[in-house]
Amino acid sequence: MITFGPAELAATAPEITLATAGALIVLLEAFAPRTRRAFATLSLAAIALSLYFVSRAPIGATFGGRLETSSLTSVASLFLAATAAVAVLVAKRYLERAGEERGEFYALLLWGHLGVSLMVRGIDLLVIFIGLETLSLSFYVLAAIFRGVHASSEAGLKYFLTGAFGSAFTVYGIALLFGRSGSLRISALSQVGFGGDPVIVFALLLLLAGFGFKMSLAPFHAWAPDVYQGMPTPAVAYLSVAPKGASLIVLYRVLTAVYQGALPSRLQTGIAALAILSMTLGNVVALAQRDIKRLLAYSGIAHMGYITITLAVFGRGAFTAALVYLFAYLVSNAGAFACVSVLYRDETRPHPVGLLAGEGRRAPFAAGVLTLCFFSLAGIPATAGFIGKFFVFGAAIDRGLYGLAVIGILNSLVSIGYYLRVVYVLYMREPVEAEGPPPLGVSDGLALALCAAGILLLGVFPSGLWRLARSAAESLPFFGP
Amino acid sequence: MIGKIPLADVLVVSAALFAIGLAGALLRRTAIVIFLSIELMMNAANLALLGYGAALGTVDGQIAVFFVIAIAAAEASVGLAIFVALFRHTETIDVNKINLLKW
Amino acid sequence: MERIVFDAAATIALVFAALMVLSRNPVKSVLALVVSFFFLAVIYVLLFAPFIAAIQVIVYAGAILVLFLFVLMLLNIRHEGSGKDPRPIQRIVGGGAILVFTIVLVALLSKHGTPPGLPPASEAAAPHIGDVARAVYSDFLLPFEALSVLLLAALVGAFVLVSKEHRP
Amino acid sequence: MSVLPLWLIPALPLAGFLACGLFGTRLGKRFVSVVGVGSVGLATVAAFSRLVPYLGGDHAPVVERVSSWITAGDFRAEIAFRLDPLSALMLSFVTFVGFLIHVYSTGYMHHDETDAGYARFFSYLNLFMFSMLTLVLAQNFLLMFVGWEGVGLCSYLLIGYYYEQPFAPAAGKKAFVVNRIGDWGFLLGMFGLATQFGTLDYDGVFQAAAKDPARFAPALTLIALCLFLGAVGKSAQVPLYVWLPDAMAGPTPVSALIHAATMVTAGVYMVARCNVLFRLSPDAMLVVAIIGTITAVLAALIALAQNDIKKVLAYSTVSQLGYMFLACGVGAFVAGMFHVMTHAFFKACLFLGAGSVMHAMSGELDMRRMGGLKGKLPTTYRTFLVAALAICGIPPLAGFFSKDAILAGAFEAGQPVLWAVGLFTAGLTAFYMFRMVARVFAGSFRGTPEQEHHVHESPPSMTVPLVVLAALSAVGGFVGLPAVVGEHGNRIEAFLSPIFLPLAAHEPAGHALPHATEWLLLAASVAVAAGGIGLAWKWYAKEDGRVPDRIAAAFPALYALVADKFRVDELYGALVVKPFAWIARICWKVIDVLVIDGVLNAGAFLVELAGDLLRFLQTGNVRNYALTFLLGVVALMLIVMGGF
Amino acid sequence: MDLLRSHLLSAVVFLPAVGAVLLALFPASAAKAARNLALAIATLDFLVSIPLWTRFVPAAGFQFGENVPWIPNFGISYAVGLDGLSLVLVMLTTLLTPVALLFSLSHVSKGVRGFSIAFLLLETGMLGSLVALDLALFYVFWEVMLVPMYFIIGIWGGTRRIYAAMKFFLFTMAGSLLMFLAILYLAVRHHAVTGMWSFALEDLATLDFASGVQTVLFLAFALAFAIKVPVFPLHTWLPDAHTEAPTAGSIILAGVLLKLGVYGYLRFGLTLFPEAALRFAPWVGLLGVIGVVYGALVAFPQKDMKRLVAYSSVSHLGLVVVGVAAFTTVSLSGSILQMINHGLSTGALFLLVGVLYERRHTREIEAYGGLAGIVPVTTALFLVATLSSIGLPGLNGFVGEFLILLGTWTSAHRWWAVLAATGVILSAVYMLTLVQRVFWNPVTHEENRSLPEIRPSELLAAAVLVACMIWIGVRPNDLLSRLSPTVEAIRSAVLEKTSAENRGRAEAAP
Repeated sequence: MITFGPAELAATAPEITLATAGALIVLLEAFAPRTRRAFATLSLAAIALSLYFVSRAPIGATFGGRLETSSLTSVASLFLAATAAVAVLVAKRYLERAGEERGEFYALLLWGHLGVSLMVRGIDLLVIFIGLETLSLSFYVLAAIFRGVHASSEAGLKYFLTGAFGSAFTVYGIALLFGRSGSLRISALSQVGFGGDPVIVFALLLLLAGFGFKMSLAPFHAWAPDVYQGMPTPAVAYLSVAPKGASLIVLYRVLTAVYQGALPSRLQTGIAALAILSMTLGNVVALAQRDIKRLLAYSGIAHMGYITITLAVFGRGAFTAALVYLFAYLVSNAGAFACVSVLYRDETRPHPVGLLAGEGRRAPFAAGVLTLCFFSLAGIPATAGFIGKFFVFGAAIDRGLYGLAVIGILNSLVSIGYYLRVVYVLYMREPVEAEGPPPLGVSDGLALALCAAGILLLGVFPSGLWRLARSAAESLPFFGP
Repeated sequence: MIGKIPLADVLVVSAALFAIGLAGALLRRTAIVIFLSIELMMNAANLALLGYGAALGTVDGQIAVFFVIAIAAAEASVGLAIFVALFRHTETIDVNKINLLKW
Repeated sequence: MERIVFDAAATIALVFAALMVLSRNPVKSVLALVVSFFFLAVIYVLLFAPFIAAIQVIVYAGAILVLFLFVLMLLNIRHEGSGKDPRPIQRIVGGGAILVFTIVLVALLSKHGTPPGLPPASEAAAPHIGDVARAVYSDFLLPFEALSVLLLAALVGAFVLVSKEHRP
Repeated sequence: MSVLPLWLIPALPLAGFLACGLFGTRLGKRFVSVVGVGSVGLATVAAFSRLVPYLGGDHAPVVERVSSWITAGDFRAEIAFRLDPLSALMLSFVTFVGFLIHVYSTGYMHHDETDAGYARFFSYLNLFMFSMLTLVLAQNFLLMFVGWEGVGLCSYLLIGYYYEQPFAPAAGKKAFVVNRIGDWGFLLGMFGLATQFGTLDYDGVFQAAAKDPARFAPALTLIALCLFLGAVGKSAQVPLYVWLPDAMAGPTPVSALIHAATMVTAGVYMVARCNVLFRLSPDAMLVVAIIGTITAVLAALIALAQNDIKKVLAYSTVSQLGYMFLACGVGAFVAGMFHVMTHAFFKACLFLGAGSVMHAMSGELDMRRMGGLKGKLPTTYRTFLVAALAICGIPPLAGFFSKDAILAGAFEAGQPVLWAVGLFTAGLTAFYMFRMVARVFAGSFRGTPEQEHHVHESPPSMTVPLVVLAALSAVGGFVGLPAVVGEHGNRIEAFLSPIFLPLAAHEPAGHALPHATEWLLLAASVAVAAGGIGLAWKWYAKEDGRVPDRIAAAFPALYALVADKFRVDELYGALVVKPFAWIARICWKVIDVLVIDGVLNAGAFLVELAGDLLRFLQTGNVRNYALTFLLGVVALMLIVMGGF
Repeated sequence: MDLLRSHLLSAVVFLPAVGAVLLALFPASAAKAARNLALAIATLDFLVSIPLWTRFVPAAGFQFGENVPWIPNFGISYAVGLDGLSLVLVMLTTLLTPVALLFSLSHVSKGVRGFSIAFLLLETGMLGSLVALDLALFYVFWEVMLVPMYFIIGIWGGTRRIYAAMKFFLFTMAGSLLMFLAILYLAVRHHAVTGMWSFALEDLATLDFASGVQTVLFLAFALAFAIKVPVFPLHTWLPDAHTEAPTAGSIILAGVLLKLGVYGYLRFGLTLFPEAALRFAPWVGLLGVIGVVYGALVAFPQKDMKRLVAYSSVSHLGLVVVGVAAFTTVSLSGSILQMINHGLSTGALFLLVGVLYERRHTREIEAYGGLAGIVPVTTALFLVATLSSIGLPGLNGFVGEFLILLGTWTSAHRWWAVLAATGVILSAVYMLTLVQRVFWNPVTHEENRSLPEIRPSELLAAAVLVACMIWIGVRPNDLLSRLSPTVEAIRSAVLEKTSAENRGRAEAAP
C-alpha cells in the first residue's frame, strides 16, 4: 500500500512547488493583476526552489518504483531548471513588449516544466507519458498564446495535431511494452529475452518515433520549424532544449532497461540512420533558411542528429557524452533564442535574418552573445559546443563507429556555412532597420550573460561538467564502461 | 485467452483500429476529423492495454486506459480551443489551406 | 456467445471507424465515431473492464465527441472542401506506408503479440472496480496527482485560448 | 705594419653605398661625389696595398676568414676572402678601371641629374663595386654567388636607371631574368659540387678534384656545364646574350664598367677559376669553346649592321667575350684571362669614348647623324682610335697580344675550325670597328645644326680617364708577349701558372707550336685585321657607305635579318615569353578559377541547392508532416525489424 | 621573478588575450586609446618574448615547459614547451604582430577596438598553437585562430571580403575537422593500448599503427596542414583571403598563419606518423614542386598587387614543402628558416602594398607606374623586400632557398631541386614585373604625382622587417644554430621509428 508520506513529499516537493507556483500565478492573474510584474521573479523563485528540493530529495525510488531521485535526475533537473530560468528571464521583457504579459504564460511554462521534470524522473511509462502530455498540452497553448497573431495560432494547430499524432504512437508503444512485460515500470523491461522479442523491439521503435518527435529528430522533425517560427521566442528557448534532453534521457532509460550491454546491430543501424538523416537534413536545409527561428529549428534538428550518435554508440561513455552535449546545447541554443528574443523589435512578425544587419554595432552585447552562441553551436573550440562535439565524436570513435563520426564532422562543416552567414549579417552589413533593437533589460542581460558565461566556462573548463555527467550516467544500469 | 476471446484477436482489432485511425489522420483534410482519427488511434492503444490487462489479470491496464481517456479529454479541450482560435484567422480548418508557416 | 458478441462488436466498431474516415461530412464522421466507440465499450465489457466501458460511453462518446460536434456546429463546418486534393502524392505514398505498417503490425501482433505461456484469464480472477479505485489512490497515486496538473493546464490553456476579451 | 685585411676592399664601397643611398639625396652632389668616388678610390688603394707586396712575393694564395656564415647539417659556408694570382689580376683592373669610371661618371652624370638621381647612381655604382669585389675575392662558390647575383642586381638597377623611360626598365628586367636563368645553372652546379665534394670551398673542391680525377670526373661534365650555364648568362653568350645589347639603355659609364670591362667577364673569371673542373671534362671544354666561337662570330656579324654606336660596342663586347670563352674552351685559360684584362682597358675606353661623343652630341646615339667629329673632339678621337686599333689586334697594342694568344691557343689545341672562325671574326671585328670610327669621326657632320653648335670636348674628369685607358690599351699587352717575341716575355702566363697547373693524369704536357707556325699565325691575324680596317675605311670614310648600301639593297632580306639581330629576340618572344604568359593565364583562369574553385564552388552550390530544394519538403501542410513521421516509422521498422 | 621565469611561455602566449579582455572593457568611443593600448600590449609581448630567444639553449628537447592538468579525466593537459622550431616562429609572431598593428595605427578607422581585440586574440591563438604539446590544446588554439581572422577579413577587408572570409573559414575548417577526428582516434587508441587517457604528443607518439590506419590518420592530419600551408591544389582560399584582408591581416596571414601548416606537419605529422610521412613524402614533395612552379606562373598575369604577392606565397611555401618532404637535415633547416624569411619578406611586401593602397585605394597594378621618383623611400623598401623575396644572396631569402634546394638535391629526389630551382627564375619574372609596372615606367596617372611618401610609423614598421632581412641574410647562423638540434631531433626521431626500407629512401644521398 502506497501512501503519501514524508518520503513521497520530499520526492515530489520539486513538482509540487512548480504546480503550486503555477496555480498561484493564475490566481494572482485573475484576482490581483497588478502583481504581474512579479510573475517572472515568482517563477524564477519557484524554479530555484524546485531545484533546491531536488537537491534535498532522498536518493532512490518512491511511489512504488514510479519516481526516481538519483544523480541522473539531479543533473537532468539542473539542466531543465537552467533552461527554464533562461526562458523566464527573457520572457519578461518580451511579453511586455508584445503587450501579452499575462500570468498564464508563466503558469503554463512552469507546468510544462513540471511535465518535463516528470519525464526525466519517472521510471514508469505512465508517469513519463503523463509528463509528456503535461508538457505538450502546456506548450500547445503557449504556441498559440498570441491569439491575435495568425502565425501563433497556426503554430499551435500544427504542434497540436502532430503532437497528438506522435502521442498516439507513444501510447501504442507503451501499451505493447506493458502487454509484454506485465507492468508499466521500466524496470520490468529488463527481462531475459526481451532484447530479441519482436514486439518489444517494435514497441521500442514506436517510442523512438514518439520521443524522437519531441526531440525533433528527423524524420519526426517536421513540426519544429513551423512551430518555432510561430511560437513566442522565450517559449521556444525552453521547448527547443528541455524536452529534447528529457526525451533523450527517457530513450536511454528504456533502451538500457532492455539492452544493458549493447544495442543489437540492426537497432544500432536504425538509430544511426536517424542520426545521419537528422544531421544532414537539418544542416542542409538550414542553409536555405531566411528566418532565424526556422534556421535555429533546423540547427536544432541537426544537433539532435549529433546527439543521437551517442544513442547509436550506446553505453556509459556515450551517455556521459550525451549529457555533456545537452548542457552545451542548452547554453548555446537557449542562449541563441534568448538573443533572438532580445534582438527583434516586433515579436509578432517573422524574424528574417536580414533584419539583424548591422546590429553588431548597435547592440554589441546581444550580437556578441549571439555570435558566441553560434560559434558554440558550430563547435569552435573554447566554447561549450566544441566540448560537446569532442565527447560525442570521441564516444563514437571509442566504439569504432568511424563512419558516423566522419559524417558528423562533415555535417558540422556544412553547419558553419549558415552560422557564419548570420554572423556576417550581424557585423558585416549595414543596418536595414531605422531603429536598433529594443534596449536590453536587466533580466535579458542576465540571461545572455549567463549563457555566454556558460558557453565559455564549459568550453574552457569542462572537467566539472564531465564528472557530473559521469556520475549521472552511473545511475543507469549499463554494463561495461 | 480472455474468457473465450483469444488475446491475439483483440490485438488484431486494435491494430486494425490503429491503422484506420492512421489512414484518417493522413488522408483527411479537416483538422477536426484528423484529430478524431488520432482519438481513434488512442482508442486502439486503449484496446490493446485492456486486452493485455485482462490477459495478464492486472489492474494496471484498466488504470492506464483510465488515464489515457482523461488525457484524451484534456487534449480535446485544448485542441478544440486551438481550432477555434485559428478559425478566427483563417475561416477554415482545412489543413491544406493552413500553411502560412512553411519552407 | 462471448465470441460472437466480440466478433460482431469488433466488426461494427471497425466498420464505423472506417466510415468515420471515409465520410466527407465531418458531422457524420463524429457520429460514426460515436458508434464505433460505443461498440468498443462493448468489447471492453468482454475484457472484464466494465468501469472503463462506462467511462468510454459517458466520457468519450458522451462528452468528448459531443464537444467535437459542438465545435463543428459552432464553426459551421459542414463539408470537407470539395475538389481534388492538390497533392495526390500524399494519398499514394500515405496509402502505401499505411499498408506496409498495417501488414507488419497485424502480422506481428497476431503472431508474437501474445506473451508465451500465459494462463487463460477468467472474469472471476479479473480485478474489480474496487481494485481499480484502490490502485488509483495508492499504487497509481503519483500519476493520478500528475494528471491533476495536466487537467489544470488543459483547463487554463483552453481558457486562455478562447476567452473572449483580452484584458489589458 | 700589419697589412689591410682583404674584407676591407669590398667593405669600403659598401660603406659608400650605404652613405650615398641613405643620405646622398639630402647631402647633395658634392657629398656623393666625394663619398662615392672616394670609397672606390680607397678601395683601389687598399687593393694595391695588398697587390704590390703580393706581386713581389711568392704568389702563394692568401686566405682570410672573416666569420662563419651558413651552417646547417654537414653543410658549412664561410665568409672568407682569397688573394691568389687570378683574383689579384681581376682585383687590379676591377678596382683601377672601376675607379676611373667613377671619376668619369662625376663628369658624365653631373649635369643632367637631380641630387636624388645622382646619389642613386653613385650608390648603385658603389654597390656594384662591392659586389664585383666580393665576386672576385670570394674564397668559396657561395660567397662568389653573393657577388655574382649582386652584380646582376646592380646591372638591373643601373640599366633601369632612367626608370621613367619606357624601354630602360624592361631592359633591366630582361637582364636580370636572363641572368637568373644562368644563375639557375650556377645553383645546380653548386649543389652538384657540394654533393660531390662536401664543401663549396675553392681549395676543398679543386684540390680534391685534382687529387682524384678518376673519382670525380664522371659527375664533373654535368657540373661543369651547369656552372657554364651561369657563365653563359652572366657573360652574355649564345643563347643568353640577348640582354646585353638591351642593357645599353643604362648610362654609358655603366655600360663601360659593368657591361664591358668587369661584370660580363665574371663568367670568364668563373670558368677560369674552375679550370680544374673543366679540364677534367673534355666534353664540357668543347661545349665552352664552341659556344664561345659561335657567340664571337654571330655577335660580330650583327655588329656589322648596327647604327647605334652603343649597340655596335655591345655586340662587339659579346663577340669579344666569345673569344674569351673560346680561349677557355681550348684550354688557353691564360690567354682568356689576358684578353679579359686587355678587353677591360680598350672596351672601357671605347665605351667612355662613345659616352663622350654622346655627351657632346646631346645624347645622340645614331652614327648616321654623326661624322666629322675628329676635329671637334680631338682627345676623344685619339683615345677612341687607339682603343679601336687595340681591339682590332694591330700590333703592338694590347688586343694584338691577347687575341693572338687565343687564336694560337685554338690552333695549338688542334681546333683549326675554331681557329679559322676566330680569325674570320677578327676580320669582322676590324671591319665594324673602323666602320664605326669612320662614321663617327671621319667625313662631314650629318646631324642637326643645333647638335653641331653644341658639340664640345668633354671636361677633364671625362677625358683623363679616357687617356689613361687608352694608354693602358696601348701598352697593356706587354705583360703577355708571345713566346716567339721573347722567351720570358709572357709574364702573365708565369704569374697565373699556379692557377692552371697541369693535371697529372689527364693532360699531356702542352706542346708548344713551332716558331714558324706561330709567326704565320701572327701574320695571318694582323693581315686580316689590317684588311678589315682598310676595307671599312675605304667604304665608309672614303666612299661614304655607298658600297655597303648597294650590298644591302642587293640582299634586302639578308640585310634586314642581320640588322634585326637575326630576330633572336622575336624568336625567344615566340618560343618562350608568349607561351609562358599563355600558360600562366591558363593556370590562372582555367586551373585556378575554373577547375579548382569551380569544383569547390560547385560543391558548395550543390549543398546549397540541396537545401533550397529540400526546404520545400516542409510544405506547411501538417498532413505531410504526419506522413513523413509515418514514413520514418516504416523505414525504421524495415531497417530494424528485418532481423526478427 | 622565479614564477615569471617558469611561466614565461604562458605569459607570452596569454598576454595578448589579457590585453584583449582589457580592451573589451574599454569604452568603444576611445578609439585612439584602444589602438595605442593594443600596440603597447603587442610590443610588450615582443619584449617579454625576447628572453625566450636569449635564454634559449640550443639543444634538443623542449624548454620553458609547463604542464598543468586541464581535463584530467581525459588526460588533457595544458602542456607547452619551446624548441628551436617553435622558438623562431614564436619570435616571428611576436615581432610581426606589433609591426602589423603599428601599420594599422593610422589606417583602421572603423571599429578600432574590435579590430585590436581580434588581433590580440589572433596572436594568442597563433602563439598557443606554436607552443602546445598536447594535441587537444593544440587543436583548440588552432581553431580559435580562425575566428578573429574571419572577423578581420570580413569586417575590415576589401570589396569581396565576405566571400573571402567565408572561403577562408570553411576551407581551413574543412581540413582541421578531419584532423580533429584523427586526434580523437589517437587518444582512443592510447586509451585502448595503455588504459590511460592522454593527448600529450609524447605519449601519442609512442603508438604503433597498422600501415593502413596510419595512412588514414596521416592523411587527415596532412590535409589540415596542407590547406593551411597551402599546398597545390588546396591553395585557392589564399589569394582571396590575402587580397581581401586588410593590410595588417594580410601580414599576419602570410607571415604567420601559413607557417602553422608547415609547423603542424613537422611537429605532429612527422612525429606521430613517421612511417606514413616518409611513404607519402614523394607525393608531398611533388605537390610542393608543383606549387613552386604553379604559384609563380599564376602570380605572373595577376592584375592585383596583393593577389600577385599572395600567389608568390603559394610558390614560396611550395618550396618550403619541398624542403620538408626532402627531409634532409639541410633541407629541413632551410625550410624552417625559409618560413621566417617568407614571413618577413611577404609581410613587408603586404605592408608596402598597404602603404600604396591606403593612399590610392586601389590595388590594381595598372593604376600605378613610375612611383620611384615620387615615393623613393617606399620604392627602396619595396625593392629590398622584393629582393629578399626572390632570394638575392646577402638577404635572408637566399639562405633558406639555398639550403632547401641543396638539401633536396642531396636527398633521393634530386629532380625536385632542379625543378624547384626554376622558382629562382620565375620569381624574378613576376616580382620584377610588378616592380617595373608599379615603380618604374613613365607616370601614367597624374594623381600619382601627388602621392604622399611613407609615414614615420609605416616606415618604422617596414624598417624593422628590412633590418631583420639583412640580419638573417648576413648572420643566418643566429637562427640556424638554435634550429639545428631540433632539426636533428625531428629527423632522428622519425628515422628511428621507420623501417629500414623507408630509411633507405630518406638517406639515399651520401
